[in-house]
Amino acid sequence: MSFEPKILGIACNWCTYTGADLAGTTRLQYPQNTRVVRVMCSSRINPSFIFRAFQLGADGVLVGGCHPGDCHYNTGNLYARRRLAVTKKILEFSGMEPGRFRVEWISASEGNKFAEVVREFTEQIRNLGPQTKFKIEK
Amino acid sequence: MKKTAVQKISDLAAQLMQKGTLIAPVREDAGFNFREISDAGQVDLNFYNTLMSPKSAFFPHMEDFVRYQTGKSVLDAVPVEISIKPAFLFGVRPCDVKSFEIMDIHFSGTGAVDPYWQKRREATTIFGYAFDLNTPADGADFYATLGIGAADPEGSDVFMMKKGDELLLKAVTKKGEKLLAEMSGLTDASPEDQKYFDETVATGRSFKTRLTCVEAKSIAKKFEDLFHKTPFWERISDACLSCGICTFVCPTCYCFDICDETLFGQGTRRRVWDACMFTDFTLEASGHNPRTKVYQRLRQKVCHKYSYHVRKYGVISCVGCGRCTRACPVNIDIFSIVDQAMKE
Amino acid sequence: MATSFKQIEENLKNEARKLLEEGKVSLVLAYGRGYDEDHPVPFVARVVADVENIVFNEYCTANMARYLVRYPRGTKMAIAVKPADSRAVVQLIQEDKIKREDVILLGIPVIGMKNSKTGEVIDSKTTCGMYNPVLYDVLLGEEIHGQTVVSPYDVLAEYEAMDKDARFAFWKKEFDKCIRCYACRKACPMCYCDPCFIDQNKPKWGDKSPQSHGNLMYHLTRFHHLAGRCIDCGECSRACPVDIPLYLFHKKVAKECEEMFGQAAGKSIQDKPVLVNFRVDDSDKILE
Amino acid sequence: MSSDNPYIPMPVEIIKIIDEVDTHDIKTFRFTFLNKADEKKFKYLPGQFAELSIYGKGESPIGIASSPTEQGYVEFTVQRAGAIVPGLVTAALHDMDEGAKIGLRGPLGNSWPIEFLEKKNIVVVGGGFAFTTLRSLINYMLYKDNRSRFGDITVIYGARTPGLLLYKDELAAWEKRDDIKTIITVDKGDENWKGREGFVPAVCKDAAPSPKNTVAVICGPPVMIKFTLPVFFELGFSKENILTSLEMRMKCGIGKCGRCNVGYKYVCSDGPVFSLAELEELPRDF
Repeated sequence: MSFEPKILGIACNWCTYTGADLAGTTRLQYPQNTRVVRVMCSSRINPSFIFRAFQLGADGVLVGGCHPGDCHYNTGNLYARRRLAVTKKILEFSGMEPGRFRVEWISASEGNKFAEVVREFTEQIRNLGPQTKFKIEK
Repeated sequence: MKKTAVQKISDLAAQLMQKGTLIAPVREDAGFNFREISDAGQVDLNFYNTLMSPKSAFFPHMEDFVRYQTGKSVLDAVPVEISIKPAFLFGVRPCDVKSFEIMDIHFSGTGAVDPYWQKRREATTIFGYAFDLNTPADGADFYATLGIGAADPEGSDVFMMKKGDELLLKAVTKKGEKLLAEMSGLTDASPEDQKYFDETVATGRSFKTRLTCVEAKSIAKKFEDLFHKTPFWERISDACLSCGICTFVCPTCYCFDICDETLFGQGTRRRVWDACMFTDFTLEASGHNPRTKVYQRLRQKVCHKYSYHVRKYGVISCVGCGRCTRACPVNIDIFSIVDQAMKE
Repeated sequence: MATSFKQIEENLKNEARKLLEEGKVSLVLAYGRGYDEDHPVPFVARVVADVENIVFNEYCTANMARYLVRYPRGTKMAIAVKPADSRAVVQLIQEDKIKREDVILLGIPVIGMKNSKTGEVIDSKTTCGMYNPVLYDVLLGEEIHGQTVVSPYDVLAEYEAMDKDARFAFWKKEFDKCIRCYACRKACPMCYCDPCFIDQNKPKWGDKSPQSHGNLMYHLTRFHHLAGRCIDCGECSRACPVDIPLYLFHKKVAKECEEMFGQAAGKSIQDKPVLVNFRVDDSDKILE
Repeated sequence: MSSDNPYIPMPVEIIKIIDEVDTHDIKTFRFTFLNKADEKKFKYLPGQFAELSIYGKGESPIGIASSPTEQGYVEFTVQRAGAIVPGLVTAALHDMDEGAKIGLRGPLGNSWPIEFLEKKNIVVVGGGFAFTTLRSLINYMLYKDNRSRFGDITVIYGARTPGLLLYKDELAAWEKRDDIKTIITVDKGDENWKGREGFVPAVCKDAAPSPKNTVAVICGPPVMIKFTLPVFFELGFSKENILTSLEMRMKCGIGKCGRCNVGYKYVCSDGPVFSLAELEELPRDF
């Protein structure tokens, strides 16, 4: 059986999630491997969510937020940028493949970019294969 | 009495593994530990004492009670069978053997019987192992203070000691006798060996660890009187970090938590070691917590071992193995606390 | 030439005595005698008579900054600080857990401290490797200069060079040893959360039982929480009864933070912790 | 289910839920046993408690609110915890409907000392939510075959507001009976409240029960206990004749897990009922 990656998408309410909506309403085609969870701001993402997602079997985690400077709460994504950068380093040093975690700034008008990023990321995860390191064996 | 060459303990281990589960000391990164043996060659008797106590043979860090599925009825929950194979706990120091007797009183001797402890205890044959009397005791040990000899065979089923390159094995109980009779590859000990054994047991009784003798009842009373002397406890606990090391390495600490842990819809109710040093140990759902301060928790620990346990069960809940002292990140020594208390 | 431990002990006693006599502080956080010479314990001198019990020797490794947050706000305290400890105090001031004016730092320049459990000399491999405190009010010995300065991050090279699978295997083996005694968080001067995330039951971040997944969650999240705050004293690793080299991970995170945000933890009380701060011109490159 | 393992709960079904108070955070749950054998085994006395056990959430020690004289069911009055610490079990229980099945472990602990209470006058003093095992005791004593075993019964029960009084129907029924003296009070009444206003200690002082051959059974919030005890001392009650029930965090309920000790006593197995004389022997660690 071919490997279908399971990807957790965490999207901020104001930009990326709306961008994803736009991708949908403009009928852009993109892979269905990403399950999107909406949060109010990318800075609301607790790094533990990401560790937990990998533990529960996500093959990749994609975080989407507003472009720096465009945060609905002015500075949320600027904090998130630093925080998620650290998350990435921690994942990397623990031995996780760096490509499995990605942060992208996607605005509400960038439906195209959302579809593009998802397509690209899904392909990347597909190439990396199933994530087994953090995944808890049933 | 039987004997074998120390070199050949892996033969002995292999035979025991045929009969059941063998739990014996193995060398690990941070020190020796009792582990279930999968390869007879792992057994290593060249240790002073283990980092973690052997209590985990009867009272494992994690014990599953019930398995269930989320969303299913309580009627579908399945209790985990207590299927216990014969086990051999190999190379236990006399002070640790004593700890089993103390734990017996609590788990199966009074009140409700803990089936897990009891069944494991019944299924296990204990091979006690004398301390080496030719090297002085570790500075942290104080078992002699509590009246435990360095080569006390009581409580073991078979008691072992080294004599040069040889390992003497003496059956202490019927169970041990039967087992030794079934073992092959052991030779009969000579009368000299017998003499050596008896002498070592006797010498072990006067073997010195630090500090002098104290009497359980007077310590217990002292701590009762000291309970409300908060400045004393504050001073004692100034250094305490209130981590759980001392309780986890302790052979007589039995506190546990019962937790429900669920993953992928599969749940397990299990008990897990807990520590009275943790803040949330006594935190009630109402938000009330009788022991929020470090000194209150350390007081609980010390008083429990040296006072409450004496009052409730008649014995001090400490065997002087020195593990807590050796493991403490800030070098707190429980017996120094007792010492200071007696001087108060 | 470094001041001898004996001399430092003498200076520490004198300073503590003076401060208590003058009533400038209500307690002095220092070291006292343990059950033997090689096992000193953290000690709090509250009255002048206590001062006699103060000791200082090569085994006084405990980070006394750990105890600062235990006392009510506004308590005037003096604290004996080695280099890493002084950084912890600075970091606590940055995080507003204590006020600068409430603490008097008795700085101790050190070289050749030893781990009381293993006897090993403690250097930049397991700590920040600094010789002099970054902040002090009184210095109890001469500053140490002229020693070869080794980057505390040098020790990482071997692990960074590892293949990621091997590195994961390494960490998995280490974390699997964890018995969840929480000595690491309790020994850590920066771990002051109450309750700690791992103790929460709603949301429940990790299981209480010592299994791989809960251990991984606990340690990774703890590393994250200490990102840009860990002052590299190495206490967590020395406290660990099963010898998990936590310091390696903390060092790696500290190194990355320093590279990404240009600031090391606990160096100046004017700084803001890097993760509660940002610059509009932080580069997106850090996310790559 | 294995019956000799004290850690394994018995299955029970909720057959009735009563919303007790106007804040809707205290409900009484009535359970029946799904295995008849368990019901026979579940022999209890007023004052005992049991662990309500919900797989996936945990266990909660709760006092038994029904009286053993009530056949075919057991009742527990449970407050939804969570103001400070998230109470997983109580929250899950409150979200359940009649017909739901959970686990039950017990009966646990000692009980109100029935033999000691026999032939004596009883003053029952309760405050707020801590009235549950007292209700069990009162109903036990009022039971037709039992009433003659006890002397005069006086109940003094207070709550913050009328809406927070538990077991309102039963209180009304007791007030009508002449073999029990019932005094209900609230800290502050509302427009419909026609009863007494005032704090429990003051009401006790007014009622002034005679200490002669009388036992006071007191349960309530710490602040109520603190001010009520002096009243009873003043009235001349001895410490042996004042009983109360303690609360501690519990897990196993059978004296094994080591967390509910007060001094050398475990509240779960040596308690929860203690006389004031017994409590004074113990360190104040609760």
